Amino acid sequence: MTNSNPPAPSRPLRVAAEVLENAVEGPGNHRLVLAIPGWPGAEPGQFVMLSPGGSSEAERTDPLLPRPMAVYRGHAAARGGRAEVEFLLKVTGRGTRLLADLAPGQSIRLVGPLGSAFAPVVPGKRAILVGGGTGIASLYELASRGAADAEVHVILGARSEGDLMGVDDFEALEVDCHITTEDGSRGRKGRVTDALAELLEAPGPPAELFACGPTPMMHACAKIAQEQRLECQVSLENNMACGFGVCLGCAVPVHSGGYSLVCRAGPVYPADQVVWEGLP
Amino acid sequence: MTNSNPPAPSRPLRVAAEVLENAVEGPGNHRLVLAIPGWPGAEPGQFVMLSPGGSSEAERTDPLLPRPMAVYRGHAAARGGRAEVEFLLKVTGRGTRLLADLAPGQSIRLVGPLGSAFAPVVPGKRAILVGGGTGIASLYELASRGAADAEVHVILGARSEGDLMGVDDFEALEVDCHITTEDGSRGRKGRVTDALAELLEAPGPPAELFACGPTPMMHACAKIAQEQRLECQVSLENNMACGFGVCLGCAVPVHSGGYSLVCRAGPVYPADQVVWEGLP
Amino acid sequence: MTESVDTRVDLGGIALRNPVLTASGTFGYGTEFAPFMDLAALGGFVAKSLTLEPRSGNPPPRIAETPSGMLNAISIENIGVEAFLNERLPELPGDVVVIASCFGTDPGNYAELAERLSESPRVAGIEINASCPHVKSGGIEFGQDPRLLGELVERVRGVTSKPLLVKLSPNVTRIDDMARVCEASGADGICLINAVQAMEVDVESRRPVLSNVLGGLSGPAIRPIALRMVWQAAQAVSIPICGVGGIFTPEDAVKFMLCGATAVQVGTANYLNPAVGREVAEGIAAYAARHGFPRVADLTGALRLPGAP
Amino acid sequence: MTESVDTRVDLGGIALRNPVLTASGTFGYGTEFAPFMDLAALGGFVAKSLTLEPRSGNPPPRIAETPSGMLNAISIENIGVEAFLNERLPELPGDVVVIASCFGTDPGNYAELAERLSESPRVAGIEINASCPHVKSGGIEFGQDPRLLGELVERVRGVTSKPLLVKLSPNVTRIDDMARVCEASGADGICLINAVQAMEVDVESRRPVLSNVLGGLSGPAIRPIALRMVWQAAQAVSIPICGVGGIFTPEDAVKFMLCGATAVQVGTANYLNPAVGREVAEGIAAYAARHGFPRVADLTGALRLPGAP
Ligand SMILES: Cc1cc2nc3c(=O)[nH]c(=O)nc-3n(C[C@H](O)[C@H](O)[C@H](O)COP(=O)(O)OP(=O)(O)OC[C@H]3O[C@@H](n4cnc5c(N)ncnc54)[C@H](O)[C@@H]3O)c2cc1C
Ligand SMILES: Cc1cc2nc3c(=O)[nH]c(=O)nc-3n(C[C@H](O)[C@H](O)[C@H](O)COP(=O)(O)OP(=O)(O)OC[C@H]3O[C@@H](n4cnc5c(N)ncnc54)[C@H](O)[C@@H]3O)c2cc1C
Ligand SMILES: Cc1cc2nc3c(=O)[nH]c(=O)nc-3n(C[C@H](O)[C@H](O)[C@H](O)COP(=O)(O)O)c2cc1C
Ligand SMILES: Cc1cc2nc3c(=O)[nH]c(=O)nc-3n(C[C@H](O)[C@H](O)[C@H](O)COP(=O)(O)O)c2cc1C
Ligand code: FES
Ligand code: FES
Repeated sequence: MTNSNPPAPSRPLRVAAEVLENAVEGPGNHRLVLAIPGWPGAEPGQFVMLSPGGSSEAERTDPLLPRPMAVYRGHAAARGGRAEVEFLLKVTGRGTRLLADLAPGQSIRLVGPLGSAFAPVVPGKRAILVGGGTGIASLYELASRGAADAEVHVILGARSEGDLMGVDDFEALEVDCHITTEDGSRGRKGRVTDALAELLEAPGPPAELFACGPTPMMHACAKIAQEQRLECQVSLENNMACGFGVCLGCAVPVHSGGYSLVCRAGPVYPADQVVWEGLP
Repeated sequence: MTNSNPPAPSRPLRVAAEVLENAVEGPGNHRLVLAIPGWPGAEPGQFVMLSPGGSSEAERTDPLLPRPMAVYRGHAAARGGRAEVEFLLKVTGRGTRLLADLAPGQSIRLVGPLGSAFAPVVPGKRAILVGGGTGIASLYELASRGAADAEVHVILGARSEGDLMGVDDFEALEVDCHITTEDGSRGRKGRVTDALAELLEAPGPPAELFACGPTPMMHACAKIAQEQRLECQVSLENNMACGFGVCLGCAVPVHSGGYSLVCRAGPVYPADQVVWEGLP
Repeated sequence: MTESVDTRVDLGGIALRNPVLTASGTFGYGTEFAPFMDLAALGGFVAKSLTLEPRSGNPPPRIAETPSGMLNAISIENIGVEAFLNERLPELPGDVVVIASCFGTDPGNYAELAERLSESPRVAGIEINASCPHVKSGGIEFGQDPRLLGELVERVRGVTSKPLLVKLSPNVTRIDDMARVCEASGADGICLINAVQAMEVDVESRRPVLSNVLGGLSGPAIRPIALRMVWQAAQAVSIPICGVGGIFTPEDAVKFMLCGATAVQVGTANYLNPAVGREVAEGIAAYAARHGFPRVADLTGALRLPGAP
Repeated sequence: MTESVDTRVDLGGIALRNPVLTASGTFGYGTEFAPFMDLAALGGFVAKSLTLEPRSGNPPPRIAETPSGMLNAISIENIGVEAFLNERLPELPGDVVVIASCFGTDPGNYAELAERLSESPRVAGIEINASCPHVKSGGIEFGQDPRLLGELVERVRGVTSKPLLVKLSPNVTRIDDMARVCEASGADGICLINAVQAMEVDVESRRPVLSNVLGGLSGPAIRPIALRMVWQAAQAVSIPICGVGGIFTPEDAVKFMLCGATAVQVGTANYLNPAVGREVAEGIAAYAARHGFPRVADLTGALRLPGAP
């Protein structure tokens, strides 16, 4: 049960990016557009590390660590030969608060692209993409690129309508979109896994899963995939200090023995490689 | 040789102030206008402590300490019953950089008014006000209020033209203004003490001095006052952590024995009370 | 909801209306804070450390800023015990709980001070400062040598029946050993930590920024160190612990209580926000209410260790 | 101007082209940084601490953020000495100075490791990690007990003629005593400090944030503590000192050199800026040039004490 290999990762860079736009998208979500000099492009599922301080600002050492953010959408080189790259971020603490406060024209330190990518959708299969909360951001490029090759279904879920991200963008793609919220404020009331179970019951070509979201949700998707013997790739959201494999802070236990680094071997894993039991 | 007593200080408050304006004034100087709810007014020479973080921003603990800033100019209650208070600040490090970056509408934590005030000018005397660098900001209210009662001369000095603050405001008052810069880029080339010595040679009523600026400059003014047996009040710019007399961090040695707290007994002292030798 | 929470705690025989004290050296003699808050909103406060005679401290510069912290080398500048008893204590409202902090150069000084302070009914308890990180003799030596510390505590214990707290230095290899010595020598509680010995240099002048060269580091930077030491001390002794070090918010205080502290002291934060003590006290009660603890005292030691449910 | 400054230093027999190393555990095995900078721009680097056998470390969570700092409890996860020698070292360009760090549970382990490492001509020096703050046995015990430390250093000294550095723990009462023991036991230099033992709690779950409960605090928060310890150690010994702890900028590094360090190690800063080591090295040279020091080695100990001109 192995997927086709993910594409070879680009060499990451460390660079000061310029904020082009930073727009509020519903309560607590922001769409951040950066101009990144020398950006080599990213594969679906890859991420960058963003330093909340900004780089033009006087040096402040708190909060200290950069924050991992999925590359939501890349655009062809546009202004001044620099790539434009889009991020969707949810304000969950101090770091993301500061990222949300960045104004156009300010600059910010970035390292990336980092991590492994989703293996591409397999033509002829039903690709089911399941995104929960901030995990939604990791799936857009996959949905967008996959739509040409396969039947793509997307399930986007969050606690409440205001926590959803990027729904309009997904709906503008040629894919089948399902929305769930735990409080029923938008789409179907319930969890993404409820919608997933239903979708899997419908007749169609064999399904493969691509999931990104909080660990308990990834675990739930992995279980469904195991029960139904489906290929399933999950993308994990662990705490990270470096993002490029040297602090060893982002470890996750794997069946092949010991720990794997989510920032380097991951964030995307075949779901059956991860030892789910006891994960925080 | 005692001056008339300074007015009794107002009870300080701790409050979130709103930024009304924050305009660049020459390279590295900013004019910050705050709306302060419940502001009791300040006497010439008093200051506030401003917390660089802003209060709406996510809590950051670096830089940690609030910064002392002289009340430059108070306005009668204007918008919404809150007092408008003006500050002139020079960007010298991380804290002032963050203060300079505050945008209108943001809020900032403030404690004040704090410290002792200049004793008022004595009618019939020549009041000579000497301000160096950021010290200029402490003298405007004194010049403005004193102009009605006495012959007021103001000497404002800085390293270079761009470092001068508030010159136009002083020139708009009914006072005699002298400008010095060390590089001669504006006004007379040299130090404020050169201009002071010259002014003191000119005939006129007995002079009294009011000085604010870096410690070496205060020491130089104190020496001139002692030699010529003039009353002299100096305002000191020590490092401060609290501003209201509890950290004991701002101590300056005094002739009456031990140390005096610049934030509480000062920042204004009769020049002959301070033990100048060996001060950093 | 918050109103229904019982906020009272007992710190080694000192009855506090809530678990928040303000720390010695950061709250003056109390009256300095009257413009900013009702002092009775605090559990109480620890006054600036006192010596037998007034003391004038180190020459400037005495303070510096560091990442998320500050350095100080004040060196126990204080008005002396007599002025404290005769001039400052009477100015304080009767419902304010005052703990006096003692500093000396030998056990005899400390005992004499404690004896004098014990005569005042306004002194609710005595804190031995065995840990000032930047005074050349006294203080830290006691806090770093278990034998000296034991002698000191026993000596002071012998002269006072007031609740006796010992403030420990973090500049030791094993804080649990120091805590055990205090318990065995008759202390009613321990407070930790004092500032961490540290240093800062100005690269332009190439000089230490403090006239004293060494100073004490305080503020949020040291909070994780303080929390660790409180947890280690709580494993070692059964007398109550007062947690100190970098507490700025109610959540910070709750962390110390979960790790085993009965009460906390707020220090450096008072300089930034003179009403922080009250805000922390209110926030702890709100936390207790939100998490279903009928008494804030139930937070003490309520940490769930890995593997525990 | 900068070009004319001689940046070379000698760290206990290790010839470095500039005084900036990167710290063990923060620079992987070196190759991870190749996309971001020419590794030869550094004085050298200290590889992740090695054990005789590969080791897989603590379960997650292993890291947390604190004010101006981070906590970690990785527990010396590493590929083992053989994989290091056979797979990683050969990948590194020949002009990169590599220092190997050893970790063990008894002096025998350490000596065996050092012996094996000494066989490689690519290992420029050996650093004994006597100070890991969160491994349950080994490491920190050696760094906290002068007798054990002395035994350990003597034992390793006996098996290697490579330059031998000892990395000290800050979790001690007197760092000067530990420095003296290293000197007396034959170390060629000492590195300090390792992370400070610390703890963090999540108030919502009421659990320690690290699976290991205790962790090591690193980053700018600890810099003033590290600087103090380097200064105290420099007063105590005449072997060279490598300053570590919270160095993020060239000015930070200069502070350590002024206090007596011959070289420095940059740690946590690598995570935020993988090219920081090169930037610090360039900045030190620029500082030396600006302040009229023909050799950066002249910065070592150039602190002006109060009273001095
Ligand atoms: C590969 C990857 C891709 C991600 N993509 C996105 C995205 O596109 N959009 C988005 O909004 N969020 C994304 N996240 C989650 C995002 O990184 C966290 O929400 C963010 O780091 C929280 O920082 P904070 O300061 O706001 O919160 P705080 O809780 O204050 O952060 C405290 C500490 O915890 C860490 N932390 C807390 N939560 C997380 C988390 N879920 N994952 C990683 N570290 C955490 C932070 O790095 C920090 O060190 C992604 C995470 C990963 C690992
Ligand atoms: C009573 C008083 C009134 C003042 N009025 C004004 C004013 O009206 N306008 C103005 O521009 N400046 C004024 N200053 C000086 C101003 O407070 C400092 O320039 C400012 O604190 C520097 O902070 P920073 O973070 O930018 O610099 P940094 O050098 O990065 O600050 C580092 C530390 O040093 C302290 N510090 C550095 N320089 C000074 C200094 N000169 N005085 C006090 N603390 C210092 C800071 O508080 C901080 O803790 C006044 C100072 C005092 C004491
Ligand atoms: C300026 C200053 C002066 C202090 N003076 C004393 C003192 O006199 N006695 C004492 O026991 N602790 C003193 N301390 C230590 C504090 O009480 C407290 O233990 C330490 O600062 C850690 O707490 P914090 O991080 O909340 O400030 C002082 C701290 C500071 C910052
Ligand atoms: C995630 C992490 C892992 C570390 N691993 C090691 C190690 O394996 N061996 C070692 O001697 N020090 C290790 N350290 C300590 C660092 O080398 C350094 O001594 C410490 O972090 C202080 O420096 P800094 O503040 O610049 O990071 C580690 C530090 C961190 C943050
Ligand atoms: S985040 Fe540092 S190794 Fe993965
Ligand atoms: S600044 Fe704290 S006492 Fe003066």
